[in-house]
Amino acid sequence: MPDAARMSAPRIINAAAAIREATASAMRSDDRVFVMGEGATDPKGVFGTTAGLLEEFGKGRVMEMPVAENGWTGIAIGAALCGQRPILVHQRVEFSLLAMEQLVNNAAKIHYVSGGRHRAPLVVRLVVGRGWGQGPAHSQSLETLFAHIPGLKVVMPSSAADAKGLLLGAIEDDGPVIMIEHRWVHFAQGHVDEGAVAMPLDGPRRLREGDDCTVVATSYMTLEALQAVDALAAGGCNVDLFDLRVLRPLRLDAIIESVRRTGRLVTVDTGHATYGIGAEIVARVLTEAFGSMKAAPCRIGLPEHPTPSARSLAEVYYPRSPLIATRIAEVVGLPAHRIAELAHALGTTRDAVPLDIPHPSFKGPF
Amino acid sequence: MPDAARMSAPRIINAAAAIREATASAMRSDDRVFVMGEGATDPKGVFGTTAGLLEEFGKGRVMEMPVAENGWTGIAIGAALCGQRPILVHQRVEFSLLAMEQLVNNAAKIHYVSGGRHRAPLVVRLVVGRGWGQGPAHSQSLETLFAHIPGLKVVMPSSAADAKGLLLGAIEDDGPVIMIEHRWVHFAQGHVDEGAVAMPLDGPRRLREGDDCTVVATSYMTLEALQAVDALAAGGCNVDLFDLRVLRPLRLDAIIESVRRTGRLVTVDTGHATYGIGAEIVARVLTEAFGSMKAAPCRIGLPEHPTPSARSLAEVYYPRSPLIATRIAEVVGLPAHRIAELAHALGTTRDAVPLDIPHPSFKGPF
Amino acid sequence: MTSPILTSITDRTTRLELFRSMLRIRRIEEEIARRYVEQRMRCPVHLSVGQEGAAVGVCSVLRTTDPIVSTHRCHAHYLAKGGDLRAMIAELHGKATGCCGGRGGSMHLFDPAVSVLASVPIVGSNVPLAVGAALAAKQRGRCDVAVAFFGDGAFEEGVVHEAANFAGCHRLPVVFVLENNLYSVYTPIEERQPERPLVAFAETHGLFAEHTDGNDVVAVHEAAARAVVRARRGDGPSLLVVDTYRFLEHCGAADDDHLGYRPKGELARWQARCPITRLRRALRDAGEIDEATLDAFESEIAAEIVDAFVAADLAPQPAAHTAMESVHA
Amino acid sequence: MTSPILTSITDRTTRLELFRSMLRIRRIEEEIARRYVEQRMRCPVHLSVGQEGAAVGVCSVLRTTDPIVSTHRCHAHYLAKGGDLRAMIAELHGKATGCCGGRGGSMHLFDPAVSVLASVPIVGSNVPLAVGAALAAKQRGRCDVAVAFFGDGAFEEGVVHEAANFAGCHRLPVVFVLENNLYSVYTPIEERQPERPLVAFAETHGLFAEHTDGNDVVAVHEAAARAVVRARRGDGPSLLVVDTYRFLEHCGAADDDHLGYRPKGELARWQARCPITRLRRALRDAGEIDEATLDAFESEIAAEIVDAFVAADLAPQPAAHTAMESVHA
Ligand SMILES: Cc1ncc(C[n+]2csc(CCOP(=O)(O)OP(=O)(O)O)c2C)c(N)n1
Ligand SMILES: Cc1ncc(C[n+]2csc(CCOP(=O)(O)OP(=O)(O)O)c2C)c(N)n1
Ligand SMILES: [Mg+2]
Ligand SMILES: [Mg+2]
Repeated sequence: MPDAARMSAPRIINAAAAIREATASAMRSDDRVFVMGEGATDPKGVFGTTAGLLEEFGKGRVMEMPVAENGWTGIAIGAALCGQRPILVHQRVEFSLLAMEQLVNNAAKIHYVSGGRHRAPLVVRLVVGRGWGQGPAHSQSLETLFAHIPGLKVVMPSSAADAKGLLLGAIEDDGPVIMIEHRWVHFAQGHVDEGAVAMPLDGPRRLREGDDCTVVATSYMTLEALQAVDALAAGGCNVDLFDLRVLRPLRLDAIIESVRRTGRLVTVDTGHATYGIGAEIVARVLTEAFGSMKAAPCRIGLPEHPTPSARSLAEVYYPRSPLIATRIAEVVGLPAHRIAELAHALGTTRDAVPLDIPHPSFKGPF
Repeated sequence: MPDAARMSAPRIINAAAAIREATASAMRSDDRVFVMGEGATDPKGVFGTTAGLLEEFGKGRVMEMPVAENGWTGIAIGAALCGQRPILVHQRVEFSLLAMEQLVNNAAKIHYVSGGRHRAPLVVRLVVGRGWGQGPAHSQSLETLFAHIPGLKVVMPSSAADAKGLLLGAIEDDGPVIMIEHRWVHFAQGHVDEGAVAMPLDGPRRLREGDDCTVVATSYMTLEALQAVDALAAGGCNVDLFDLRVLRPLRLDAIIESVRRTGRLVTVDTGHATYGIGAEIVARVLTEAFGSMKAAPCRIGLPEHPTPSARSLAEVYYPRSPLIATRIAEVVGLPAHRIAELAHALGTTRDAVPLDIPHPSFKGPF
Repeated sequence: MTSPILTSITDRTTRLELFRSMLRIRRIEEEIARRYVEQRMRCPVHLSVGQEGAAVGVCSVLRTTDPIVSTHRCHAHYLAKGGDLRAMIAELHGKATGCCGGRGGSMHLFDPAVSVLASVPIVGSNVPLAVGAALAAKQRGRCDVAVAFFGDGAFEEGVVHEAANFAGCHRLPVVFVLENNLYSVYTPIEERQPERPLVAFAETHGLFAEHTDGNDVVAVHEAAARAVVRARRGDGPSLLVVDTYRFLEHCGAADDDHLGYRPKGELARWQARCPITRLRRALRDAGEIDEATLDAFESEIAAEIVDAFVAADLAPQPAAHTAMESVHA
Repeated sequence: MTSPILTSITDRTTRLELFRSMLRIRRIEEEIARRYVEQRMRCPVHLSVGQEGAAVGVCSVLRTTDPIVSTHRCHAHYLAKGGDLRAMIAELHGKATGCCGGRGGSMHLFDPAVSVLASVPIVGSNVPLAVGAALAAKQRGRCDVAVAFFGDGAFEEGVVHEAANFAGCHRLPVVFVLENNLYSVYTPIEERQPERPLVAFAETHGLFAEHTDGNDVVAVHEAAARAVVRARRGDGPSLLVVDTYRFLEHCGAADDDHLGYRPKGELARWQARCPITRLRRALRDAGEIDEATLDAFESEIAAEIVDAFVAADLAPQPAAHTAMESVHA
């Protein structure tokens, strides 16, 4: 780890603050970096992630956008082609659906089609909404739509440190990077170095070690998976837990090596299961580690219907740690009564907090 | 098969004509059905698929559209909510990227969010371009983007009969159906009943029977796979070949049952491999038929880069029957020399025709 | 901006009805605001307090069969068009008796019975739906007029231009109602758009144009009447620009003047032009309404509100197992 | 539509340069058309034959450093801006020496050396790129003026309105050049848009407006000069509506009058107004050009064309193994 980082005092901040910090330091060190977004300069500052930037850098570099996502995405791409390094932020993934054409046809391909002569260095931050009954059009986790497109890079942080490091890595990258931020990850507290250390966009991180099963999680589901995995560990079942972090380019070497050892695979992501992130992980890992598999893999994702607003429906919509623990235990082959105990114990703590907000004190913005 | 169909004389037509025929018959039997598209009424009639409709049904039901895909998709949805049954056609998949927001948020979800009271019966026809150096923005096969969305149905015909039957099924469906037509499938000749018999949108069809390996293909790649499979059969290797046909809702029972028998799986689709259609097939089939697998599965799709225009680059971009035969043979475990012979024999015939047009006589439109 | 609030065109009965309808919407949203802090309505709400004149003025000239589409800020439109109050309050509570069975929350209100076709939380996304409804009406030979409500932020979305171009080209029976409340969330219009008259949009897309004071419900009513008559007559679509102002926070139920995004005094100036107070005063001055009638209005409305909230409280939540239903029609 | 083709503002040298540049583009595209049937240029081509006045008139007032973005119909813009001919012809042949190394084909022409920033085959998709280039110029303190070329079809895309609104709001140095050739593929503009002046778009988005006869290159040159001066001065963006006409088929190199989508005689009428013939006649009449000069132009251009095609023929195809390169920067 570079000195800047090692020397800096340990601090606990949340991912939203870490994103703000990464943005500010990148803007200080490179005056080509600027922020575009609806609400980028407003009193809420995109969930605090752009708070204070206007005061420090001014309207010229923290730009309020009209409600015209496709247009200002194309404008960002044009500016990037001319050497600028825009950071775009959308308060919901859904709003970026309007900008798909610009992102998929122009941003993702212009470097390739120009034989490597054009560069489109831009970062597109997308926030996945969850909870408070915000319903079907403010809660989609559509990372598959971006991860499927060659030419884009796609990252999903699950911790404050990764939120800062991956964003800095994305800003340094000379091509388009989509960073998908789960709204509930914004509240994830963690140690974050004061120094500005860009992380390479190069794959998953192992969070727990174990030989009984390999679990691959993304974004907020990594936090649910951690609860599950730690509960299992307490029960003597040890899991190799990976946070995928980088969806494209997809580096699965460490995960494949792990599955060769554990012979078992469970994926847990924030999107719909069918044609989702877990499908690619399972398909590739089972192809590469075919001979080592001891049990059928298991994918955990959202059911195949839109997000309902009503709490009574949302409760069964989002998988939580007790379910994750149960599935892992099933794949590992623990006896049914052990599984039931585990899930129950976990459930009493997990479901004690309200299920439609990240934590009891939460009062929005959503 | 209903009488209307059985009684009708056997005829050989291509898929483009079959689509035209399905559209015309649906418009005759239901005056709520109408066509919207850029070029729907022009001299080329969307590759012939809307030719003559204007003359028969008039401007009120065959509507020329402005170049405003998101707008007229929303207009179609509004009309559908009011009881009309629009058929939308885009001459390239890429143009529909502009309409993603309307399709993903409104069309796909309004039935669900209204508790089943709203209906959005519309068909969106998307054409996948290929060949003649049309390059990166006119050749994408982005079915994954639609197949991942609950609330949409997605079909991909590979034959003239399916093009007609699935389109009729899509038009009869009370919800949004995306029909993705590979431009080269438009040229697929086949027997098509004169009767208007809607096919249920209910899953794959077995095209060849065999116990050595299960192959699942989509759209145009089904035709390449057929060549490969028949060549293998001549060589004594018998393949269970399925045309997937319906990507969502995804019914894999027959394929899973087949893999339980063959223990082997190869997928061949028209899109990029990573996070592609094959990933879901492999993930789900290997989960369900885990115990029966005899060999690692294999996915064949496009490489992870945009479509280059130059012929010398496009040649290596698109997988063809010799490669498919090779991969299947490898999965089955044929000896290397047998595989080489097979691939060579197939190559000489397959690569005798130009590689950037569907057949030698082809002169566009592209 | 100071059109005579009482005109000869509109008769007293209409004026009283306009007043009652605005008052009713105001009281309903005040009750939502009062109870929102209890956190039993667990979904985002976007209140129209201050903007009732636009919704009521426009809907007052529509037939039950005329379809309207609304936005994230849909309460007033839904109610002004005659949407069922119980179904709305139940929906805000995520109950099975809600207009969406609890699946949509406050941003998806609709009521087929009175042709509230849909409310759409994605900005601008609802506008083409209204044009589609107008197209369907024309294709089916119905004489419906469709109305699209949208804000000054939606005005920036390309899809709104695409929809207007299509309506203008095909002369469809649709009225585009632009409620300019000067803000998109916290961002004032001058930071998002060039300085020019909003009605210029109409010429670009071949629409007729009307520009009125949205806090003068009678003026809105009359401008809307002209637009709707033109549309029903087959003369084509209109743009109706309505100047108004949001009193409460963008999302949620609280005051937000302390955030400082509104210029000092702006809120107070607009509150002084409250569409309800203005009409009440005018009606009083003209002797067209007495305290008894006012009290009657208030108590009827109050009763209706209590009933709706009680019903919502008593209503069941949608059963978990139903979450999978109605994905495909 | 009949502005005096020779004016006092433009001097003879400029007029000859305008003429030579149009003639050169015409001859190059004629050669492409002649050879296209040989099927060695295996990519779709969209020729500008008949529309050279717009490209040449506008680019004649730009600096090498002023970025332009073009469309699927980009040959004329690329050449008028000074794009490398050899790199273009090689690209059409899918050769490694093409401006995209053969990866793009005829719809992706660009040339950083002369600030042809990009050509984009998705209609309207190029327009915001120009606005972004103008934004970058402003942010970097450069005095570049960006130009977006687009057609009457692109004019219907919402993204063009979104881009114009942004440019108008931030007073960016960009010129929107709308080449109205009356068709989107085979569909005439009146089937796609309401009847109204196209320049109305300018007022909606706070742009200055110019409307000129695109087949009078001098008129285009002078209108563009006014727009570019305003932009460079910091006065803000302009819309330049240029009326012109496409002589050949939409995609491909053949005549297509037999298809019958053009009203009888329309093509002939516009051919009679060919921008090149008109200027040649005017120059002759004014005694500003003699046969010797004309022949010199023709032979220089002919030589250049032969050279480019020979070079393209001799150039290598991109090696198959390079297909995977440069996916990520
Ligand atoms: C496409 C899209 N972009 C952004 C948002 C976030 N958003 C929700 S409401 C709103 C403000 C829209 O302003 P306006 O159209 O004027 O309506 P108002 O809230 O003033 O009634 C925004 C930007 C959204 N819902 N959809
Ligand atoms: C978004 C999109 N929709 C449709 C097309 C198909 N298309 C290619 S060129 C063209 C015509 C565009 O007309 P115009 O903008 O007037 O340009 P012109 O061809 O007349 O130069 C169309 C519709 C496309 N390339 N992109
Ligand atoms: Mg507003
Ligand atoms: Mg045109």
